[in-house]
Amino acid sequence: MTPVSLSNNWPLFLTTMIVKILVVFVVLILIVAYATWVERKVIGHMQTRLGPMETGWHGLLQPIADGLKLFFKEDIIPSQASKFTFVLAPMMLLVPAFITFAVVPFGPDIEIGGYLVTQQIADLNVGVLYVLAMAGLGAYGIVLAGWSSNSKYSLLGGIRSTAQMISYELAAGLSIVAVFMLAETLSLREIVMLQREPLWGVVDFLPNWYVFSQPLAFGLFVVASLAEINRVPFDLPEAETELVSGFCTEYSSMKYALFFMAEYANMVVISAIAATLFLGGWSGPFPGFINLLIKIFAFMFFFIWLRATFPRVRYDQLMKLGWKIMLPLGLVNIALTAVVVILMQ
Amino acid sequence: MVTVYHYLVLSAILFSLGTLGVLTRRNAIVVFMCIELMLNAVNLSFISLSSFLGNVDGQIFVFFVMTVAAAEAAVGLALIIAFYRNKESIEVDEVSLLKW
Amino acid sequence: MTDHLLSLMTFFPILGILFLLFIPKDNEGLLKSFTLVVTLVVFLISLPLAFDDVFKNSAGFHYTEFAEWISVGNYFQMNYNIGVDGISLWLVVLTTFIMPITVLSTWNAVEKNVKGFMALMLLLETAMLGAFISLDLFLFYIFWELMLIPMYFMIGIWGGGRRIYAAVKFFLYTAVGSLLMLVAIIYVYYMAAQSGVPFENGFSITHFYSLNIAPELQTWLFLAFAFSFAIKVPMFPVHTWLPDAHTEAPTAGSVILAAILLKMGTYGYLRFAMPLFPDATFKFIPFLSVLAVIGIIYGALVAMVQEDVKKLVAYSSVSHLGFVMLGLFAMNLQGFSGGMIQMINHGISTGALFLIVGFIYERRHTRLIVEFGGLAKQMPIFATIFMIVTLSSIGLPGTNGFVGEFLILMGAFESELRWFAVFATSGVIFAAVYMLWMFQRVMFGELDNPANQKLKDLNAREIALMLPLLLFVFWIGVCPNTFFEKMNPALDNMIQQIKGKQMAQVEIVDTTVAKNDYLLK
Amino acid sequence: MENLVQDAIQNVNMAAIMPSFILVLFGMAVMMVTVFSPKGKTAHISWVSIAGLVITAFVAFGGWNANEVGFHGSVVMDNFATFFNMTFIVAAILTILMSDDYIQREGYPLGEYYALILFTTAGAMWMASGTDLLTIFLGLEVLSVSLYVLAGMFRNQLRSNEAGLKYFFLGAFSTGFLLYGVALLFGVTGTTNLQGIADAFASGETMLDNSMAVAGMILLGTGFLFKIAAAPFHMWTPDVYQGAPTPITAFMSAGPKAAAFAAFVRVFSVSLESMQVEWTSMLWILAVLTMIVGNVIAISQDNIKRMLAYSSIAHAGYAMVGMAAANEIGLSGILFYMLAYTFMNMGAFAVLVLAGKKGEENLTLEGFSGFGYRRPFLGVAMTIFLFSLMGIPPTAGFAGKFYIFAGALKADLVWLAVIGVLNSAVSLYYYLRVMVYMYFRDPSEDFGWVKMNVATTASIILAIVGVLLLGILPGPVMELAKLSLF
Amino acid sequence: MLDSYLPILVLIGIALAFALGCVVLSGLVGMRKPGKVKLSPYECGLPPVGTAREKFPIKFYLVAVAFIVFDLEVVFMYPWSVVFKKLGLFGAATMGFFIFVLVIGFIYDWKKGALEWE
Repeated sequence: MTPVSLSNNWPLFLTTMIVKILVVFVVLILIVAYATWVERKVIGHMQTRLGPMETGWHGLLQPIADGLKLFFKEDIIPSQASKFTFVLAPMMLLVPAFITFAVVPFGPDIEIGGYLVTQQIADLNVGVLYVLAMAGLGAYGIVLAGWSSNSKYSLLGGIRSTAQMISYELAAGLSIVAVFMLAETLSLREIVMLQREPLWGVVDFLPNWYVFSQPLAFGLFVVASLAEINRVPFDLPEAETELVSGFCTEYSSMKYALFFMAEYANMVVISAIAATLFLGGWSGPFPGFINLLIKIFAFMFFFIWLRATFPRVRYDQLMKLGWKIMLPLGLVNIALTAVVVILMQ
Repeated sequence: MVTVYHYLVLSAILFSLGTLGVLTRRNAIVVFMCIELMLNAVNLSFISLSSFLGNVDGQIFVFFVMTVAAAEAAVGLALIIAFYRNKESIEVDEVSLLKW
Repeated sequence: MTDHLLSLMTFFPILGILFLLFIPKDNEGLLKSFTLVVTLVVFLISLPLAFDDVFKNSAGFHYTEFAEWISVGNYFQMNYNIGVDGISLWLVVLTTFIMPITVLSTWNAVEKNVKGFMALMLLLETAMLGAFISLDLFLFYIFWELMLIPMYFMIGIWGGGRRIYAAVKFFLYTAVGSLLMLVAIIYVYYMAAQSGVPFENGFSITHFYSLNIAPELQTWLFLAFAFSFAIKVPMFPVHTWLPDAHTEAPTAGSVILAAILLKMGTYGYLRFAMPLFPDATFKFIPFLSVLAVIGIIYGALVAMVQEDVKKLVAYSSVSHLGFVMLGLFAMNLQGFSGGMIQMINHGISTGALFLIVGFIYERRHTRLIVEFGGLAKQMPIFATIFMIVTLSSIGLPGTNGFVGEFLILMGAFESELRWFAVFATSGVIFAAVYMLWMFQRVMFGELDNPANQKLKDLNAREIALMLPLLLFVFWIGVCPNTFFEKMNPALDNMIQQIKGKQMAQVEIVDTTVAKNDYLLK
Repeated sequence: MENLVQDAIQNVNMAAIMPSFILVLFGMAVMMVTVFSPKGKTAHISWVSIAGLVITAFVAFGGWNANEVGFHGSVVMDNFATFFNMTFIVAAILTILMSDDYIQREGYPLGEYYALILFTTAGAMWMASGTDLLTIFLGLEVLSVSLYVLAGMFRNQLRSNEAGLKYFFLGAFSTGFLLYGVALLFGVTGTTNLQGIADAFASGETMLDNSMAVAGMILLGTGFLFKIAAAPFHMWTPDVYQGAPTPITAFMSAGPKAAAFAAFVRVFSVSLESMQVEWTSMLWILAVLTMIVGNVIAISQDNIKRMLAYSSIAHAGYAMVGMAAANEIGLSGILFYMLAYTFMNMGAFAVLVLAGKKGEENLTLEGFSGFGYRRPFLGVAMTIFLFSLMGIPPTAGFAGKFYIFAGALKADLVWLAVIGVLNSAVSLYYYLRVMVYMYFRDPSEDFGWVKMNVATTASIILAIVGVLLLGILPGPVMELAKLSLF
Repeated sequence: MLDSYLPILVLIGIALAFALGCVVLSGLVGMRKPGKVKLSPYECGLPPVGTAREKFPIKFYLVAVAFIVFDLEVVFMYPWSVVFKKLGLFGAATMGFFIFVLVIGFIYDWKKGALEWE
């Protein structure tokens, strides 16, 4: 018998949904927590240090310790800060980061008791638009944080990062248009499906990952997303040395922790998206989600590596790159894709 | 069940709120946001109508309305800023060099 | 030549303006003499009309020209449709005749911006001639409005102390009236179209004459026309712009105003208002005649108490025009021809009076009667001329004024207006009183005012420009037939038309009512 | 899907939008020229724009009797559109001619200025040729948004800022109403195509109840009335007109107003035919109101620019008379009137451009004392334009008014016509006042007038020619206007 | 419809709950000894000068405007990109002109120096 969609059976639908969500959420938080640890270790070793060693074996409990410490710290809200937005800001940053994950497929559809269960929290037909929307929301968190805490550093940091985010959001948005021109869909699930076929339908020893057909788009997307989540080398908003960590100068205790989490969550998310759009998502030798995790970790390692390697760019360089190089490149890429596709037909 | 009329009533309410805002508020930015509210109320009714009539013209219209709204936003903010730079205020009451 | 005579005559001044523009503005002598030449040429062109005997025995229009002007599909069509008959003939000639004289009179009067003044004079001449000769209501309206512009500037720029007030008042009064007339014109046009007047005839009045319009409609349309013309005449309640305009305008301006522009009003009644809407005319004759008589007496009385000679003359023309109107409302040949001839008389004698006032004003820069006295000794020629003109304006037998007023009163007595005539006659007496009193105060008595003692008498130019006027004073006075024989056929025909149509109306009124109800909706 | 594409391809028909298309291309070209040419040089840019307009004029005139329908019947290039296109082009050319020296003098030599004028014109063309509420809306917005900027062009003049800001706020506000009306009509008829709407009403197969249609009509009308500055939606006009740069004021009073009328006429007489009784009676009242408001308030103005602003309200009122008549003569009368008004009003503003001095001073009546003697040519020109605005023959203004009122009388709106002429009688007063100052007052002390310059003078001469030609020989153009009805 | 968006709603709920939870709880258990100096904004240890809510360079605003416009153009590209292959050459040409206009605007921005910093 052919499997039927879950939506005909609400109780089951709800249960599976809750399960999926909880699993994803917990995994995400774990990754985020240990990403911090990994980062410190990796950078440590790259700088021939050891990194955290005290708490637990090789400082394995370090994240927990940090978390607890921050948890019990005094929560300072500066006078003349506008309280509501001040409290709201970190959540505005964190929540989008988490929920973006909802549209990322982490495995093939499986059949449970005759019902079709998608390994994806929500399969939106406009998944990518959803992703972009969430990414856009992130900007609010930062600008609000910067504005509300009534400190010059915060304000400057906030505004800077907003300008930076929107600039690169543009580049990112443009770069992936090319992908959809090939995939003819906005649903991440279908995009993954399409990437499982042989490359261009002919080369059968390679999967049809879009990184092969759209290298330029891939590069643009990765760089743009790096800038969008303010990672090194684009981490000007929280530039410790010049802006005393920008928009989160005035934050302390758990709120500060939220910003921190958000940054790493964002890393995970864009790794996942990049993997899904360009590297065939969950497709690969192992069971679905393992492939995805591997790709995500690879990306994360790459980001950490960058941080250890690159100096911070100047702001004018940053904007120049975003507007004068990546935007035109994105347009050119679209034009090229169009031409090629037309010629192929 | 939610019918098209509910949407229309909602958009009518939003539209009237926007109109009221334009007529009563004094802060240029707020007035401007009220205008945007009016436009989006219209968009709402467009979308609900086009799904009710089952033809996409309405949604296409919304596309253009959004674009136009963005263009207006850009121009409008530019004007407001130019005014602010000369006047150090964005109260529309201050827009009074010429008899209003 | 003759078939485009009227066009040539009408637009020659415009041609003159084009040349005028190239004359340096400081060379005043040349400007003035050039304008004089132009106006004289126009006069010469118009002479064939005066000597053409065709008018003696035909009432129709002659020298007609017709050209399609504006034609918009089945919406409306205006034609360049001109011609003269016995009625307009003499007014045209009067115009061309007065213009050179006025130009001559400006020799010393106008100093500033001569170029502009002369251009306006010529423009004005074109407008006036055009208004007299146009047989297409729309064309007439164009010229009618066009007359305002130069007059407005003449008064406003070259006028006296309160010139701005006078100019604006003049413009507003006349324009308001004519705007209402415009609506009426268009409305009549549509009715003509409804009742099957062929489209390509446009606004031709000859076709409009034959319209049968429901009386109640006529009332409104007639009022629109009559109001506009009444302002121009001017009739009693709406005359107030005239004294201001006259007193403030420069001499040339007042002469033209008195001699020709005012005739536009009376001419309008005769040519348009009355024949187009006979029923309404007859309905309003009593009312309008009352106004006319009031005009006569009121004008005379006010004239009597004037300190200012020019004002006096101005009010006297209110009174005189009252006579003309009365003659027209008499609705019989005597009345009509009297009215017509009186128009010309008034043109000549009042024009002459304004010129005379101009002379002494140029010499003394005042017009107050008290300032003068005993001028007769100082300037005998002036005195004689002034005397003659005064008498003609009073209507002494042997002068032109007598013929006109006599015929008018006769006509009025014969018509049902005889009681009005009785009152009107008093106007004649008043006229004698105020004119002679004024004359006596100015010319006789002893020459006490030192300023008057070194007044120079008229010079050659001034005499030259007065003589033609005097000539006509006596010509019309002695053998008016020269004029009557050419105007009477047309007038007679006009009367028949009005009366006859009014009779006809009575029968067909019920049929027309239906049609016009449709028109009214 | 494929056949959809084929369908789309067949329905493109660029010929239907060619004039505006060329104009937009030129606009972009001007932008490029601007950024690639040295700062502060705009003369050559203005000539490029004029060249563009002239070419467009030829192309547009090719559209006469072409009746090109394009883009699934959402754009049509018929005589109606062509006639209005010509009006817009005339307006734009006059504006550009009178602009260059002016913006140099006021210290804003910006090439964008010309690009924006071209875009505005293109928008106006879309409004005139749009047969779908969507295209009309797009045209309206292209036009308005460019105009907002133009009105606020002089960044550091508070007056200009305010003008821009007010125009923007009220413009956007009115757009809201317009859109809401469109939405309701869409809801009722299920289409935004004008003909489609008409058919839906005719066949009576309307989705929602008709009260909504009436509401939609009123809202739509409100939107348009805002744009044509009809009372009671005229409040923005005087301020914006006074504050905006003079050439732009001239342009606003001619081009966009004509465009708004074009769309107004097309929408109401094509798609809302079935409700003609309602909207004509509404327009009757509004026309009277507009004429009275415009004329009466204009009397009390002593800034000529502001006075002309109110007078333009009044003139909108006259044109609405033609609309209220809603018969052939009245509607084609609007076309003719708009062209005539373009000539006379822009001419008057062109004179103002040369009359004022830097910073727009001495546009007051006092400043005009003896103007006619100091600047004889300008004085005569101004006189001609004022007489035309009054409606005194033989000028374009008279011909236009005649046409309009003839329409009103044809429709037996006698009283409307009478009120109309009485209004123009009132208007005589304030126009005469200008002349009184120009000629009857002695020259006041020298104001350091702006020097004459070729381009502006050319625009004035053009306007004079137009006014007199349309006044003395209006026949042919009237015929064209007649043929321009759909 | 619902079954694709309900999960997201739930997820949002959970994420919010988590974030709020962290903040609130830590607020409860965390010590608090507020002091004037402690609550004053940080300016390298010196007493803060003036307000922080002051004007900032117009540049950022320019970027924002440019973003609004370009982002909307991108919005137009998404629907197009999905059906691009079906539209074929026609669609490509159309979008080609679209992008051409966009590029004109971009060049204009560039030459006008809206994208310059420092």
